[in-house]
Amino acid sequence: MSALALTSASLFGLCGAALVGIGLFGIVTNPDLLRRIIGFNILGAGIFLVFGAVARRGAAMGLGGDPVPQAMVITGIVVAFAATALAVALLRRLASLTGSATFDAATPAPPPRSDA
Amino acid sequence: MGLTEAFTLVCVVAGAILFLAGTLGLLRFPDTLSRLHALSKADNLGLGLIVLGLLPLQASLMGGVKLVCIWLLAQLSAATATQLIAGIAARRKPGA
Amino acid sequence: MSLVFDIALVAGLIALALHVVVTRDGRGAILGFIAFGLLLGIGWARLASVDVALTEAAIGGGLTGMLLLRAHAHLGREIAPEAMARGEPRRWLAPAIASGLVALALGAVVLAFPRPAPSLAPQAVAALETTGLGNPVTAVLLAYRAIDTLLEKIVLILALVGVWSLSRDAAWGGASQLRPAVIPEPLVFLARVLPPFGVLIAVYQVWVGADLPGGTFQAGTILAAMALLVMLAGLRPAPPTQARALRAMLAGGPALFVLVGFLGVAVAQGFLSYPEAIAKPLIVGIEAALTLSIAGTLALLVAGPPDKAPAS
Amino acid sequence: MPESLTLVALLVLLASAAGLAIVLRSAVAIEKLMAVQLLGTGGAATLLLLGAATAQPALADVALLLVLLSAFSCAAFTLGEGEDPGDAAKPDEPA
Repeated sequence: MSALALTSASLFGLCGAALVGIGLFGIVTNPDLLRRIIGFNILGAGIFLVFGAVARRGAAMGLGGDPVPQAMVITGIVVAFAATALAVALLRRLASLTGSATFDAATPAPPPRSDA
Repeated sequence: MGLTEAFTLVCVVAGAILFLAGTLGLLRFPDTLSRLHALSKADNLGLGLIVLGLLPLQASLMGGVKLVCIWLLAQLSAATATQLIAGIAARRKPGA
Repeated sequence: MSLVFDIALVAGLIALALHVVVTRDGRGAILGFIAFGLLLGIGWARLASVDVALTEAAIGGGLTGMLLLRAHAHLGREIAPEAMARGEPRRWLAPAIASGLVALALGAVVLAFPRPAPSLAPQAVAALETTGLGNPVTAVLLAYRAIDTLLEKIVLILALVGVWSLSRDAAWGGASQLRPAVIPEPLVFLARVLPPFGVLIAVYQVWVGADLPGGTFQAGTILAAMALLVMLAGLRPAPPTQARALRAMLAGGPALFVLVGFLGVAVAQGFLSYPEAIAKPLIVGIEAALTLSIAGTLALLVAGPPDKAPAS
Repeated sequence: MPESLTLVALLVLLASAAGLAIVLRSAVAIEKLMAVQLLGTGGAATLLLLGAATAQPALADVALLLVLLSAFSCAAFTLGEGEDPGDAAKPDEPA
């Protein structure tokens, strides 16, 4: 494991941290729920990248990275996609019921989904 | 530097320049359709030259075949995608 | 040089993410997000995680983009334009500061990772021989941590049930309407020509996934994309969700997985442990069934809740 | 040799990303789609170059996927088009 690879892993880890911040900002500030779902995906991508940095740092035995975090990220990407699809379906239903793609200003807006 | 390496470098650099040209075309051409023209040039030739340049580096025959397949697939999808975009542009125009 | 490349890539990713979050144009944000997924795929390749790069390129750059574009088109039809465009976010300073703090804290954590990094790679490689596989990531997914993968399949099915249950009562069990009103000619051509390549690539992915980067998720995603393309071009209608064959295919992968898992209790050391002699054929068999069920689930997740009443 | 291949990969990536940066600010949605298309091809070229530079032939598979799916996004984009050219397409009309 060379110093260069370590630096590059940290670089992507920092990028992941920044993406988490950006995604969070998008979720909090956008009134449009579809845009919030996109923000949620950016946040997820950031978390996965931090995990990717962990995997890259664990390179050993001739592998480019630790396979366990990599496998977990693959699982995570697929589950995040399923969550996105469910959120989109909820949003479409909300839109056909209320004719609006936002939560009304009168009701305090909870996040579309806080876990998953 | 051997002859094959020189060949690889020349091809690959030429491919990169074509990509740059495609971007310039996107920047400089006035309307959507001519920009599309610039873009498809970059797609086809740039990727083709890079594939050509990388062919001598392939360890196995399969690797080379895969590279050529990527290029062929890119040709196909770029051509169709360009048609699709042009169709949208053409339909958009009278409405706009 | 490679560090310069990484810096450029990271800068591109962050700039694109910022653009996606702040732009006013909804469709532009989705296109930006697709581009973001493509770039992120390159980033994963730089992190030497080719398996993840394949998954991210297929899901982030392909399926999620289509899901969002479909949702955007649907919302555009449902919602009056005046309700759609509602000024810019009112308060952004406090959220920006808070998000920045979260990012900084996470960044500090990244920099504070322990210096000789902990790694399970030696154990993974040491146990690789007992599975007969050559790709450690596939081995983790389908052998050492098979329970995670199994649960994930179940989560996918649950998400699909959730999506279906959001249909109108009358449309329950019916099919989704994927075909646009006007189908451009090149789209039909694409839908005729591309799927054979896609199926070939998917089979190849499952095949090499045992020893090289690739595997069920990637192959399933490609198959799902191809199926969607065919339905989009109107060559084949979306299947009614009450069809027995469809449901059997969706449940088949996880069911086989569970079955093999319980077989492990009987003939090997416990739930989801494979007898060593036939570990590889078993894993490849599970992979094949899982690929089909993942492909079906992902495609139907994108297709969304059924909106046509069932025929019978 | 790996160094120069990485340099060329950087150039290709920068060229495609620059195209994206220019076009994302334009008002026409199909031009953004074109830039995504360019990024798909440029990304594939970048990955091929990187794969050759770092001796990871598997990166060619990622490139294959990018090429396959960039056509797919293009097809997905046609969904919002052509239905009723007034609603969803509003912000995209060139003024």
